[in-house]
Amino acid sequence: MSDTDMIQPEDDPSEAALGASGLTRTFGGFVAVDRVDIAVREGELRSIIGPNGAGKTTLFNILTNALSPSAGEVYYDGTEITDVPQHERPHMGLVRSFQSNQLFEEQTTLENVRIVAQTIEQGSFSFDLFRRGQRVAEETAYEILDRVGLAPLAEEEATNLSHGDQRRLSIAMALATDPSVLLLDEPTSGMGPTETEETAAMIESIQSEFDLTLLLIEHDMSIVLSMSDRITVLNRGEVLATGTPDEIQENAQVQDAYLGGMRDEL
Amino acid sequence: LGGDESDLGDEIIIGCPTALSGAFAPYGEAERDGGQLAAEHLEEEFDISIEIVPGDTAADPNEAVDQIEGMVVDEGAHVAYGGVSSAVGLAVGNWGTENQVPVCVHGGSDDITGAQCSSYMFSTYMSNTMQVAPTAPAMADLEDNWYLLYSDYTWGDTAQEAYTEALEAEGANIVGKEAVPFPTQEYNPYLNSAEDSGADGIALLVAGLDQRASTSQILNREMQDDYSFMMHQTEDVGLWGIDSEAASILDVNSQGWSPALDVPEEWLEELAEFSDHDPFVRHFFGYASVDQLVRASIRADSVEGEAIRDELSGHEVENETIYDLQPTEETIYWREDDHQLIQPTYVTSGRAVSDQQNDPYNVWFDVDHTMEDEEASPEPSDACEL
Amino acid sequence: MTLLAIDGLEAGYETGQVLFDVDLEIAEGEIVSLLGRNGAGKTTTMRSIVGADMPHVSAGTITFREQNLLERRSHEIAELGLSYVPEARRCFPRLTVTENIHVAATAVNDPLPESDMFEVFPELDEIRDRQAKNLSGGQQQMVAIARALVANPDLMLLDEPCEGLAPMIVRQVESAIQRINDERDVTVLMVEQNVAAAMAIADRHYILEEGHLVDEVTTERLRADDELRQAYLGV
Amino acid sequence: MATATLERFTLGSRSTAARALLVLTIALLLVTLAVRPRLFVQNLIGGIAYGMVLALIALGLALILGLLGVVNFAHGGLFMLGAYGAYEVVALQALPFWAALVIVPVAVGLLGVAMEVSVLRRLYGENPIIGLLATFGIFVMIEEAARARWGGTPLTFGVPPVLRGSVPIGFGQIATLRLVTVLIASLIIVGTYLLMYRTDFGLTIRAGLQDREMAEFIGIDIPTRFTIVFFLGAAMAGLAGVLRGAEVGMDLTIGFEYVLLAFVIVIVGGVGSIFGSVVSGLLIGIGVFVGPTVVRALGTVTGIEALNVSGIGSVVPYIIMLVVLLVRPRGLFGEEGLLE
Amino acid sequence: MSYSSHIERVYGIVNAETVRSLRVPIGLVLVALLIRPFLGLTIGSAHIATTILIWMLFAASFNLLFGYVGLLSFGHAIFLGTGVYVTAIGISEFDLPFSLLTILGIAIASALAYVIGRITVHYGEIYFAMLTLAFAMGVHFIVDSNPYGLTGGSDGLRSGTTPDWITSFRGERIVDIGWFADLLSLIGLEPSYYWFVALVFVVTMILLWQVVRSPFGRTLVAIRDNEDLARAMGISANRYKVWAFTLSGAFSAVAGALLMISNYGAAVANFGPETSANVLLMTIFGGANFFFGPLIGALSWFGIREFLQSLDVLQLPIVGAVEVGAILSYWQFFFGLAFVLVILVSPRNGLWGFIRSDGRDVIAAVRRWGR
Ligand SMILES: Nc1ncnc2c1ncn2[C@@H]1O[C@H](COP(=O)(O)OP(=O)(O)OP(=O)(O)O)[C@@H](O)[C@H]1O
Ligand SMILES: Nc1ncnc2c1ncn2[C@@H]1O[C@H](COP(=O)(O)OP(=O)(O)OP(=O)(O)O)[C@@H](O)[C@H]1O
Ligand SMILES: [Mg+2]
Ligand SMILES: [Mg+2]
Repeated sequence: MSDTDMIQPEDDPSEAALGASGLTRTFGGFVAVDRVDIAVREGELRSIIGPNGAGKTTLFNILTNALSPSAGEVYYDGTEITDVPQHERPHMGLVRSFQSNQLFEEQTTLENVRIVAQTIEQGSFSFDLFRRGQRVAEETAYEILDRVGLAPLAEEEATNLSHGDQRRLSIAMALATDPSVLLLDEPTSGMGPTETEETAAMIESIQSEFDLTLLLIEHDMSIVLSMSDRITVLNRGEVLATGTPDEIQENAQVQDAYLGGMRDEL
Repeated sequence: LGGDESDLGDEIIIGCPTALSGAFAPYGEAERDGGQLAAEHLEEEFDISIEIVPGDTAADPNEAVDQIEGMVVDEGAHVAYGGVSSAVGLAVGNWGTENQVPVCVHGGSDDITGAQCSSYMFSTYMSNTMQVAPTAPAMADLEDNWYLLYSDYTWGDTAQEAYTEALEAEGANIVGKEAVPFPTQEYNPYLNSAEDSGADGIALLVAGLDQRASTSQILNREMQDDYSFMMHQTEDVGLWGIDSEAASILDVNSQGWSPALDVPEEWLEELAEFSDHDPFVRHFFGYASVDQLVRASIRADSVEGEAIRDELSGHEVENETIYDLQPTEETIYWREDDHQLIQPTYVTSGRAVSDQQNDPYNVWFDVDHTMEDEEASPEPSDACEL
Repeated sequence: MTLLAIDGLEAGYETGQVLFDVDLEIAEGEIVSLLGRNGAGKTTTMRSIVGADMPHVSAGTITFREQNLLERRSHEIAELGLSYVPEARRCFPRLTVTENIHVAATAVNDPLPESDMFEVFPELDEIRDRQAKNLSGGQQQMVAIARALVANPDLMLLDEPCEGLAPMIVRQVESAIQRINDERDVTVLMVEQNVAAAMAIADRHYILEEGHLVDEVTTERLRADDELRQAYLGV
Repeated sequence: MATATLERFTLGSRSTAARALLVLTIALLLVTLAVRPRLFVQNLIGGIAYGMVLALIALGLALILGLLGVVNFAHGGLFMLGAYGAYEVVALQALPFWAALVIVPVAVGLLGVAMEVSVLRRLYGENPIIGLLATFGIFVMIEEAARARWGGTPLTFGVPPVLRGSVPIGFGQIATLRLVTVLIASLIIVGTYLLMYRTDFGLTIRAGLQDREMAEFIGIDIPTRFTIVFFLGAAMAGLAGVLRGAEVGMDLTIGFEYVLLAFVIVIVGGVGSIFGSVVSGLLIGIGVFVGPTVVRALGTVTGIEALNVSGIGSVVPYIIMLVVLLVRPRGLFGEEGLLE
Repeated sequence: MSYSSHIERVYGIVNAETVRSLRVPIGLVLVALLIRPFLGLTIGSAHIATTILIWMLFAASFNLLFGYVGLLSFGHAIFLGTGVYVTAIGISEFDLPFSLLTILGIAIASALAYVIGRITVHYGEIYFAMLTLAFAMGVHFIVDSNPYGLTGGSDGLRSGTTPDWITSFRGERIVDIGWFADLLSLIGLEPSYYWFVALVFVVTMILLWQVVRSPFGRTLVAIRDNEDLARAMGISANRYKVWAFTLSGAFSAVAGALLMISNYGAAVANFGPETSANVLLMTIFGGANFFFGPLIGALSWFGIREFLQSLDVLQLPIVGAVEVGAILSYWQFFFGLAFVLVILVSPRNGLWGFIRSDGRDVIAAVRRWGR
C-alpha cells in the first residue's frame, strides 16, 4: 500500500490561503519535517494531528519563519513568502500562537494586546515618540479583550492571570493582529474539561466573526473531530493522510499510528 | 575681585591634587610628603601658617579637575601643586590658568611647558628634552647600536623622538624601535624584536609598572649580560616593585634628582622619617614646589593668584634650601618664556647589588654626569606668549 | 503496609495558603490518583512531598517509611526511594537521553540497569544520543519517567504524565506505569486531569477541591457514579 | 551528543567567510615567515607559552561560567589575591615559594567558597547579568581590601633559584618560570577536562546547571557540588595569580586588566567549552606575540607606511574577539543556548 | 463594561490628578533645583553638583538601553567620549560654536551607535556586552594614538577648550549669554554654569521621558519581556534595539558635551572601560527598573564618595569619637558592599525601588494608624 493512496489530493498550494510544497526541515541529519505539501483553503479550519514528535510544532515554526526550511516553499494568499522575515508575516495577516503561554509578563492585559494592535497599525517598526496611535490601538485592544471575555481583567498584570486566562490572552493578542490566517498550537493544553469546551466554543465564534482561516494543532480528539473541516495527520515528519474527520477516523493507517489507543468512553 | 586684598596675616592654603590611590599612589604620597616637610620648614622660618590640602586624583585628569576645584571653592586654596602624570598635570595647570590659581605641576611631557604653556602653570619637573640632553651622549659613549622600546602614549612618543634625534646627532645608530602598548605586562614579544635587531643596547623609554615588567622579564630571560640597558626618567624604582637586582642592570638612566647627590644628610634622614617612602625625586619636587609657591606669596605679600604668578615667573631662586638639594654652580630659575624651572639634570647608573645602600634609606644609583642650565634645557620649541 | 502518610498538611505560597488539612495514605503496591480541577492544589501536594523550596509547609506531617520527609532536603528524599516526575517533564535540556537517565542513576545507591530503560521505552532507543531539548513533548515525557524509574524507587510520584500526549502514547505511558507497578513493585501516586486515564490504571482516587481533600473513592465507585464525577470534576 | 558535536565542528567550514579568513591568515603568516623567519618562530613559541598562561588565567572563569552559569567578574579579584597572597606568604611570612603554591590557591579557593555561600548561592538561575553585577561589586571590595592590606605600591617577591633564569629552546630562550607555568597549566587543563566530561561528578554538575531543582529531585546534592566547583574555579584563579605574580609582580590594576582579558578568552573560545578556552587562550597569546610582527612584515613587503601602526598588541585580543564573533556568533566552540 | 467606561475608569482618576501624570517633569525640575543646596547641607560641598547632574543624564541615557530593552552595554563610554571630544576639538581647533558642536556630537554619536548597534544587537546578552566593550577598546585605542594630532593622545585636550561665553574665576563659572542671564535673574539666580547644565538637564530628561512613555518605549519594554513573542506578533525587534541604542548614544553625547565644559577639556579616560563600568554601577545601584533610578544612583555614587572622604572622626553614641578617616579612605569597599546587598535584595529595583516601596509601607502604616 503506498502512502499516496491515503492522501486526499490537495489544491495547488501556490493558490491556497496558506500553502506549502515540499517543505522539509532537518536537524543535523534528522528529518523533522519531510516533504510536506499542504493547501489550506480560505475559511477552512484545518487541524494537524499526529503523535508527539511528528513535527507539528516544527511545521508551524517553518510556516511563520521562526525556523527556516531546509527545502520547499511557503505560499500565502497566492504569493510565495518563504523568505519573508518572521516579524513581517503578522502584517500580512499570518499569525501564530505558541504551544506554551508566552506573554509580555510584566505588563497589563490591556497593554499586551495594545502593543500588538499598535504594531499592526503602525508597522513592524515605528518611531512613534508622540503617542499618535495609542488611543485608537487601545480601543481596538479593548474590543478584542471584551470579545474573549478578558475585559474585566484589563488592568491586571499578565503574570497574575490564571493559566486558562493566559491562554485566552495569547489568543487575544493573535487576534489583535487582525489576522486572516491563524495558527494555534495546542490552545487547550493544560485546561480542564470545562475550560476546554469554553475555549473550543470561543475559537469557533471568533472564526466566524473574524473570517478566519485556522490551522490548529490539538491532541484533544473530541475537539479536533467536531470542529475541523479537514484534518492532516503527520507522522515522523510526513503527511500520512488528509481528509474530513470521518475519513480520518476510518482510515486504518491513522488508526494504527495515532488513534489506536483512543478511548471512546469512560 | 575688588577690594578684599587679603595679606599674609592669616594662612596660606595649598591644594595638592595628586594620585593617592591606584598604582601611582606612592608618587602622589611622596609629592604630598615633600610638600608637607617644606611647609613645616617654612612655618618655622617665617612664622606663618601653611595648610596643605591633599586630594586623590587617582591619576585621572577629570577627577583631578574636580579635586582642584573642590580645594579652591570649598577649602579656599590659594595655590596648588601636584599631578604625577602629564595628563593630570596639564589638566590642573590649565584649570589653574582659567581660574587664576598658580599651579606647580610635576610631569615630564614637553607639552607642559611647550605648546600648551599656560600662564598659571609652572613646571617643577624636568621636561623630556631636559632629561635627554645629558643622557644621549652617555648612551652613545656606551654602545653604538641602540634599540628603543617606548610606551605607546604621548610621553613615550615624545621621549622616543627626542632620543632618536639626540642619539643620531651623537653618531649612534638606532637599529630599530617599537612602541609598546601602555600599560603592558608582557614584554617578551618586544624583547624578541630587540634581540632580533642586532642591537647592543636596549633603551627602555617605558613608564610606570612597565618599568618593572620589562626589567623582570629581561632578568628572567637572562639578557642582562648580553646587552646594555638604558631607562628613561627613572624615579624610585623600588616603588614599582623593581628589585635591587633589576636596578643593577640599568647602565644609563636619566634622572631628575637622586639621593646619591651631595645633599645634606639630615634632610634625607628627616624625610625618610617623615614619609613612608625612601627619599626620591618626587619628594624633592613636592618640597621645591611648596617652597617656591610660599616664598613667592611672601615676596608678593599676597595670596592672590595673579600676584604670586607674577612673582614666580622669571624668578631666580635665591634661597639656600633649594641649592642644598640641587647642588650646582649655576643659577636655578623659573624661565619666563615657559615657566620651566631651569635646574640640573642627571645621568645615573645602577650600583652593583653589593654596593647598594638600603639603610637608613635606599640609594641604588650613582650619579655619573650632570648637565646644567641652558645646555640641558634649550629654548622651548614653541615660543609661548605668557 | 502504609508507605506514605500525609497528615493534616497545610501549605501555600507567599500569595496565600493553598492546601488545608490534607490527609492521605498510600499502601505499598497501590496505584493511587489525585484528581481535581485546575488550581486545586495537586501539584502543590506533590511538591510538598518531595521537599521543594516552594511551597512552604506550615503544618502537618509527611511520613515515608517512618521517616519524616519535612525534615529532609530534596536530594535526601530521593535517596530514600521516592522518585518524582514533575509537571512539564523538566528533562535536562542539554543532556542527551542517555545522560538524562545516567545522571539519575548515579545519584542514588542502587539504581536499575540503565539499559533496562530502553526496554521499557523502546522509542527512546533510536533517539538516545539526542539532547532532550530537541525532543518532542511525548519523547520528553518518556525520558522523564525513565529517569525516575532508573532510580529504582519504592514510590513514584507522577504529575500529569499524560499531558500533551497523543492518545497512542497515552496508552503506552499508562501501560508502562502499570507494568512498573506490576513487575517492579513500584507504588504510584499520580496526578491526572484526564479522569479516564486515571480510572484506567489507578485503584483509588483522592479528590481535591480548592485545597481541601473532599473525597476518597475507588475506581468502581467513580466509574459508576456520574453525579460524583460531575460534581467534583466536571465530567 | 554526537550530532550536536558534529554540527559544532563543521559549522565553521561551511561559511565562506570563515574559510576566506583562514586562508588570509595563513597567507599573512607565510609572508611574515618569509620576511622575518627567526623573529616569527621565536614569537610563535613565545606566543604559545603566553597563551597557556592566559588559558590558565581564564580557565577558572570558564569553569564557573560554563558549569554554574555565573559570570564571575570577581575572578580578576581572586587572581589578584593569588598574587598578593604569594607575596604575603613568601615575602612577609618568609615561607618558601613552594608553600605559597599550595597554601594560596587553597586560601583563595576558600574565599571563593565564602563568596559562593554568602552571595552567589542566591543568584543561580537568575539572569547571568545579575551574577555579573554582584561579582562586580565583590570585585570592587576585594580590590579595596587588597589596597588596605598591601597598599598601592606595586610589589614583587623572590622565587627559588631553580626557577630563575631561562631554558634554551630552539631559537631562543624561555624563562624557566614560564615553562613551569605552562606545565602546571597543562596539567590543570587536562585534569579539569577529565573531571567535567569524563566523570559522573561533571555530569551531575551539568544537570544541576540546566535544572537545579530537578537535579535535587533526582537525588543530587547540588549546593555542595556547586560549592566544590566554585572552590576549584577560585583556586585556579589563585594559582594563576601566584604564578603570574612570581613572574611579573603584582599591583592593584592586574585584577581588572586580566579579568577583561579572561572574558575575551572565554567568549572567543565559546561559553561552556573548557577546550574552547584553551584554544582561544593560545590563539590570543599567539596573536599578541605574532600580530605586530605580521603587521610590520606586511608594511615591509607592501611598503605602505600606514601599516606601521604601533602598539596594536593591546587591541589584538579585542580584534580577534570581534572577528571570531562576527563569523561564529557563539565563539569557536560555544554551546547553543547557554547565556543567551 | 464598555471601552468608554473603561477609559473613564483609567483616565478619570488621572484627570483628577493631573499632577500625577506630570510628576516626572516636576520631579526632574526639583532634582535640578535641589541637588545643589542638598549637597551643600549634607556633605558640605556643592561644587560637584554640576558633575552629578551630568552623570545623572548619562546614566539615564545608559538606562534607556539597559533598563528598557535589557541590553547591557559595556562600551557606553564611546558615546559620552564622542560628546566630549567633538566639542573639545571643535572649540580648541576650529573655534566653532558650542551649540553647533553639540549637535555635531549627537550626530556622530548616533551614527556610531547605529552602526555598532546594527552589528551587535543580534547577539545574546553577554556577547553583546563583550562586543560593545571591544568597540570601546578600539575607539579608546584610536583616540589614544592621537590621529592627525586631533585628540592630544594620552594628554587629552586641555587648553582653549572653554567656549568664550564662559568666564571662570577661582572655580566660579559664569555663563555670559544675555537671554540666559536675564532668564535667571527673573528668579533671582546667578547665571552660573550649574544653571546652564540644569536647564539642559531638565529639557533633555523630559525628552528622554517622552521616549520612554511613548509607544516606541513601550514596545522596547515588550521586547525586553519576551522577544520571541514580540517577533511573532510582528515587531521588528532588532530594529527597535538598534534605534534604542542610537537614541541612547545620542543622549549620552549631550551629557558628554556638558561634561567637557565642566571638566575643562577632554581626557582619554572619558573613553575608558572604567567610565563604562561606573555608569553601570551607578545605574544598577539606583535601580534600572525606574526612570529615576539612575539619577538616584549617580547621586549616591558621588554623594557617598564625597561624604565618606570628608569624614575623619565619627561621633558614635556609646563608643564616642572614632577615627574613621583611615578606613573611609577605602570608601569603594563600602560602596561595593552596598552594591552587592542591593543586587541580592532586588537586582533591578535598586536603591530607588527600596525607597519607593519603603515609602509606600510608611504611608500605609501611617494610614492604618490613623484609622
Ligand atoms: N509558585 C507559586 N506562587 C504562588 N502561587 C502559586 C504558585 N504555584 C501555584 N500557585 C497557586 O496555588 C494554587 C494551586 O496550584 P497547583 O499548581 O497546586 O494546582 P494544580 O491542582 O496542580 O493545577 P493544574 O491542574 O492547573 O496543574 C493555584 O491557585 C496557583 O495559582
Ligand atoms: N531544534 C531542534 N533540534 C533537533 N531536533 C529537533 C529540534 N526541534 C525539534 N526537533 C525534533 O523534531 C521532531 C518534531 O518535533 P515537534 O516539536 O515539531 O513535534 P510535535 O509534533 O509538535 O510534538 P508534540 O505534540 O509533542 O508537541 C522531534 O523528534 C524533535 O525531537
Ligand atoms: Mg508541539
Ligand atoms: Mg498541577
